[in-house]
Amino acid sequence: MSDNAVVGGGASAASSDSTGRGDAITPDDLAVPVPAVGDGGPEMVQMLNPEGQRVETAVSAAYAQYAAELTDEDLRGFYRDLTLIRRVDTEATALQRQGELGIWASLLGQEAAQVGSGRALKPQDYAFPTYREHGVAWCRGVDPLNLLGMFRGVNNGGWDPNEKNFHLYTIIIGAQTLHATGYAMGIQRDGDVGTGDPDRDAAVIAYFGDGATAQGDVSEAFVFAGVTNAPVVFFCQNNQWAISEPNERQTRIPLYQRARGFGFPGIRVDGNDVLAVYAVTKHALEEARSGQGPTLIEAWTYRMGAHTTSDDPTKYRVSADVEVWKLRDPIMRLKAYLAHEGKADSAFFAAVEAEADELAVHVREGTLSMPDPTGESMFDHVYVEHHPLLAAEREQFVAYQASFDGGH
Amino acid sequence: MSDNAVVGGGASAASSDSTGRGDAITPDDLAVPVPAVGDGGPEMVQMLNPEGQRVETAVSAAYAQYAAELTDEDLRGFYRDLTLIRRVDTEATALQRQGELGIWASLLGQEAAQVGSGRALKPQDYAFPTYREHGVAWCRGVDPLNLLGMFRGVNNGGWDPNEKNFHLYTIIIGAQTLHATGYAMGIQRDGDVGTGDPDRDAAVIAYFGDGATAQGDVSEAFVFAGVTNAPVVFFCQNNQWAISEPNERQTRIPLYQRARGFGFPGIRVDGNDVLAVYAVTKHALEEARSGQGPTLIEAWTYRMGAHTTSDDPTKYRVSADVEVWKLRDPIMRLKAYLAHEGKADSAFFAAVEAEADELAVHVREGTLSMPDPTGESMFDHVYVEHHPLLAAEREQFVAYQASFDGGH
Amino acid sequence: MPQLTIAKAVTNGLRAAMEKDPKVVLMGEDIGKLGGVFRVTEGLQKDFGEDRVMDTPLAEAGIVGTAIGMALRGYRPVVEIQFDGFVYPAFDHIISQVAKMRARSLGTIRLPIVIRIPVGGGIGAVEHHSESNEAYFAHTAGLRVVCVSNAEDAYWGIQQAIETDDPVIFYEPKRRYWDKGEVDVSGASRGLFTAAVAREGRDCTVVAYGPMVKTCLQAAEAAAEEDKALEVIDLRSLSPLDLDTLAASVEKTGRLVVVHEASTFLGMGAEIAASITQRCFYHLEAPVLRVGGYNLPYPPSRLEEEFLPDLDRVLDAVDRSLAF
Amino acid sequence: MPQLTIAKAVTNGLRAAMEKDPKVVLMGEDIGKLGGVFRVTEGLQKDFGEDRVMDTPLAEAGIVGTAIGMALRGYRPVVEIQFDGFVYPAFDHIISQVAKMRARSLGTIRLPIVIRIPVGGGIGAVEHHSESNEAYFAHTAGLRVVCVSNAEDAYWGIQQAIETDDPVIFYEPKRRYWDKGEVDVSGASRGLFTAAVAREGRDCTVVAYGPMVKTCLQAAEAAAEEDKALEVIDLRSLSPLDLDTLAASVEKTGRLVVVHEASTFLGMGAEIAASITQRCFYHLEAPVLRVGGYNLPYPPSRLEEEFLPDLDRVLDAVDRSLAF
Ligand SMILES: Cc1ncc(C[n+]2csc(CCOP(=O)(O)OP(=O)(O)O)c2C)c(N)n1
Ligand SMILES: Cc1ncc(C[n+]2csc(CCOP(=O)(O)OP(=O)(O)O)c2C)c(N)n1
Ligand SMILES: [Mg+2]
Ligand SMILES: [Mg+2]
Repeated sequence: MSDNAVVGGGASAASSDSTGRGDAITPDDLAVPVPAVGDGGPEMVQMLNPEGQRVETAVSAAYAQYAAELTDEDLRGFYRDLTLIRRVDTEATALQRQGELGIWASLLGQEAAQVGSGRALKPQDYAFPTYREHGVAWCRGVDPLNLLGMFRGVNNGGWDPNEKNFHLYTIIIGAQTLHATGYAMGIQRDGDVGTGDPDRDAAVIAYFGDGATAQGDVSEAFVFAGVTNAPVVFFCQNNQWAISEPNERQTRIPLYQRARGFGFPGIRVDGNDVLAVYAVTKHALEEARSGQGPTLIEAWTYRMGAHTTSDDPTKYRVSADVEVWKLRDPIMRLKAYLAHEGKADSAFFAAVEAEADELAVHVREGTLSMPDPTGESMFDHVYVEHHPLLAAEREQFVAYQASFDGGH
Repeated sequence: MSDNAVVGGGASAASSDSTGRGDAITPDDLAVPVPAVGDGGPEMVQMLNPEGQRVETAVSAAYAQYAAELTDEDLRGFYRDLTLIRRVDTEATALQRQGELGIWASLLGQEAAQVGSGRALKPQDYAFPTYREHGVAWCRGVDPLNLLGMFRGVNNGGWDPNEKNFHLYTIIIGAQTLHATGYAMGIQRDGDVGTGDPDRDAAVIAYFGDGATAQGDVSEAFVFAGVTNAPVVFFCQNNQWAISEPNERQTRIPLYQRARGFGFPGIRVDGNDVLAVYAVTKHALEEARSGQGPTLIEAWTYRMGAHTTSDDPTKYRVSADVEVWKLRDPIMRLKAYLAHEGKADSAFFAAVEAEADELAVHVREGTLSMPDPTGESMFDHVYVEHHPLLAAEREQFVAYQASFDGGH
Repeated sequence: MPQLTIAKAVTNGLRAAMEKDPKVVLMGEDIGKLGGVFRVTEGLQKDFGEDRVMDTPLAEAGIVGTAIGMALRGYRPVVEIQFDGFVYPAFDHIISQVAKMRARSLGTIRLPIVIRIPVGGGIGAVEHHSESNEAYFAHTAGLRVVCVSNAEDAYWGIQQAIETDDPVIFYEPKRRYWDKGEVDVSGASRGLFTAAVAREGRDCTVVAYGPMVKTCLQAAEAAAEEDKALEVIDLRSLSPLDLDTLAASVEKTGRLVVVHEASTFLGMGAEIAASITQRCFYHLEAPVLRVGGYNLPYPPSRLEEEFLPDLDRVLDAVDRSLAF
Repeated sequence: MPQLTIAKAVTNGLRAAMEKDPKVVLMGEDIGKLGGVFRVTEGLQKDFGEDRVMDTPLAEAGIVGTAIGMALRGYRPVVEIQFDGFVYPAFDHIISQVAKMRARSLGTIRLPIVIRIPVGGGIGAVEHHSESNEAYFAHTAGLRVVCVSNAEDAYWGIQQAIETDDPVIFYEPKRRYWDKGEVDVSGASRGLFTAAVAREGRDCTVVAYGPMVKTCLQAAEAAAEEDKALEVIDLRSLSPLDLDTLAASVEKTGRLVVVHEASTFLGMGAEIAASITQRCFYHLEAPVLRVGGYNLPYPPSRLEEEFLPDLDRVLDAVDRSLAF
């Protein structure tokens, strides 16, 4: 089980709101007429609307059973996950601004897509993330400090993937979809599909972005998964942007429909609705584990912040769009739902806030006190077996370093 | 206009049949029970059935107008093309067996797919072939000797692609689909799409096989063409095999459906029916030229021979399948149609046979008398501009060769 | 003469090339409104339109593959690869198509494609953003590979690369993008395919390219204080190599140190050492020494200063050479 | 001892590895019923099933990419690339993932993947079927690159490559596939990552690997008739290089000629020349000379004999070396 596991909470209504978004909106931005920002359309599975009301739509009925299984404690757990990972994100962004991280890729706005899918995973499932899946990492029990370490530059991925069944971040766009598919083919060979044993049958989830769908690797992953019927769920967070390029530069039809061309189902889900994401992903994972093969899920969401801290989105998108999406915030809607339905009280919300504050301290202090690796360590993990050139270089390196220490 | 242009012919019934297929069928082969070899299904556009009767199906109606435009002379021209290119193929296979070619990739069985599509092209259109498009090359007016030269190893592609708007053969599976798409993007930039001027509007056709559909390049070509609405027709000859691998190793649904995932139409056509192929391709090209964007055509056909002369298909497929497909031969059915409808007479068929014999002589003699390139020539076309290393190597090479001539 | 950053010099060079020849088109990820992640194409889409400055789908094979098609149609595509580590999905098209197409066609095809790649480390980036992969392309016959080190060469070099009818891999030293230098915009394109003597000296030749030229010039400055006169050569062209300029220098100094960020094993230094040793066998007082990255994947950024050659490591090699 | 062709020796080695370890799986195009285009996997699917000998979709990135995933799950995938020229679509996965994964994970991940590539020319094939691309991989830290030249090394080498926890690019000299040699199948895996002295001699060292070893042995035979004793070294491992064996030989002979099919510019010969010159500077009577392919795309097959190094060109280089 994950270290960051869901913990329960208390009773009644909502307290202060801390969505902690990035750029402030100026009156000037608001003068721009609000464009029609795609709302996902009727094909989109939704269970909680932006106002936090439980809704049933034609396409969502098929997945309702999975949402129905959720206890109030589960729902509070989601809220906690969403809030905590957003706080991690806020803190990381701040740390980057203060020069403590080289760069940070914010998940702001995508928390529900990540937590909903991450919580649908079983321990024996395996996740293959991009560089933005901090919320999934959280659900898998990876200490956020590990993520920050990578963005700080102390390593290129500091956790043991097999400990949490959470692969290292993959920066090469799309590559991980093939790794995930191969891993799923390994699961098949291990006989861990369709046995009916709920603790044995396993699936893989591969995360990627809307931009990634253009990469040949992703299509090849669809081909391999389709042909082998591999137990893999392709989870595309369509946050509407690939850095500065909108969806229209990557596809001319909705992305979930891509799966039709490869012979497996594609589902669009409201990526800002943690319930719907959970239900749809749970369904797709069940299908995979039971031997029904792959599914593509397109989580319809929005990158609320910059692509990374190095990016400047004012160059290519209007703030009015961002405003539209603020109204669809994943945390606000769950909070409204929990409060309105009496599933959580202010003490609970306050407790989560307090926990978030603690977590922020953990993240900040952990980052500031993170030791730099030694120079020598870069020679350590290149090969498993002896490599004469590397051994010689290591020796030279050590001697050369020593020549300075010796006051050369 | 192409050098190998359609020429007309005379009147009545069919004479001798010379389909010139490869391997003989032994009684032993026939003992194998005939399997159900997919016939393309109701979604397949067909106009001439295997018996050579004109048929109208639900899906073919949309393209009937293009077939209707064809004169008897056109149809006889098709017959001539099919027969002549098959003869070239037979001759090339023989030349390979005699050691005159290093290898040969036979188009046996795929003549209608190539001639039907090749004849649908206008002079200003551009074709991007694989290594098997001898029939398309023929339609574009490329002397078959150029093709044989490449398989003989005197060059890697001996024709000027811009002379016939027929690109060099591409051996790297799938790569040409991107080149074709880029070329089509160039046509767009030249303003040669949707002007309504029939001599100006141009399109591109990209050929590839069923196996190629697995390559990331092909999917990326679909993405680029979809996003840019490029005037390109993707023409997949599904000959059921990628060397030894059947369709099921590349896809789990019919290949024409792949296009659905990328947002443009996909059509399956009987690839052994030259009429239907012509009509469907003509339609798709018109769409492209007029600015309606890409289409995928899957021509349902069969590789009657080995993958290449180096291949041994007895290792992986049963001859009974081949027998089934022999009954669907593209030439026999057109011949039956022409004869039965009185569109061609025995004099015509005899004339074509005679022409085929002449062509065979041309191919054979041309191959035997083909000069080897000089060693020096390999330095000639690497760079356009001066390159000191290559210049020095060329000099050394010449001097070194001379040292032998001087009796070293 | 105007002072320009290297980045801006490339921008201006691109603009000049686009103004001169309407067939020049730019393709890449985020090069339009954003102006590229390094802002090198800033303002160009606005001025030349989306047809000539195209935001492509996120697929490098697709970008280079369609650029080939555009070139076949008569365009001169200039492709931007966002970072060095992202060129590999396009490797097949570069190696099997771009490099070989002309030979394949017996000279009937020209593929005047330029592939711009911001190269090298030292910017504190995450993985894949600091690669030095020039040796792969330099080993590939049919390509020209260049790497500029200063603003003037950037301005003229990009224009010369675009004018060349051969395909060119055009490396831009990303950590020097913001370094300023004088650019003489008069005259015509010059010198990209030859080496330049960046500083004269008689004691030891030091050769570098791109980001390491500055490091070597600083090393020469430091060495001068100890009365050692280093001759610094800026290669500019990695393929072909301007061996004449190099050999002339080595015949004078008798010593050669090659410096680059890429791993030494089969890096440019290997070729330079092999060919200069063959050519100047009797002039060399010491073996050609190589200073480069270690033979390991580019390390996490907190270690990059220890991985990358710096002034001290260059001087150390010079001392070792002089001690022979 | 049985006489086996190199092809059959690989087959038998694969079979032995698969029998020993159930985690060994083969992946590639046409490797099942057909047994691969060179028949190297002939009979293995029949005996080990489709799960362990998998006919993959026609997509090299997909093959290597999914092999990575299988390795992460604990398998030991052996990938067949059908011909050398078809590895490039997988280049990204090899360079950015296979080579770097272990370093990225600080050693928690092992990727024991073997990528088998039939390599080189001389078989009269069409384009892309005769490439020698070992330098790309040898320049890539994190990979091991080997190339066998005879049946015994093929038999043991493939097993050793599979047993190694590091990723290995395993080159098979395609034009020597049908050459027979004795194979001692007793004992254990041996020697793949070190060089072997294939023939002793004192006048000049000639080093080669894969298909060129035979050519060099023939050259040595011919030279012996003129009383020149060539020492022939079979590298076997291209990365890492066994410089100790090479240096010992050069210290004895004072001369070195490197022979390979790949273009010389930045080919293996460049690295060998550079590192041996540095190590044996005072022992070398002549510069290290390189005999290799010319720096152009592999020519059409009717010219390949003129492109490829042969006995005469090797002897010519030896003579030039001796004349220094
Ligand atoms: C192969 C490759 N090309 C380019 C990049 C540079 N890059 C990093 S993120 C990104 C955009 C990705 O967009 P998307 O897939 O939608 O994911 P998002 O960042 O929106 O989560 C690009 C182009 C890369 N990392 N890898
Ligand atoms: C990138 C690449 N990988 C592998 C090959 C080897 N190869 C040549 S043809 C072929 C099968 C192609 O099948 P398909 O696309 O169906 O075309 P067909 O030969 O049936 O016409 C293969 C695997 C190649 N040429 N290029
Ligand atoms: Mg995105
Ligand atoms: Mg096929």
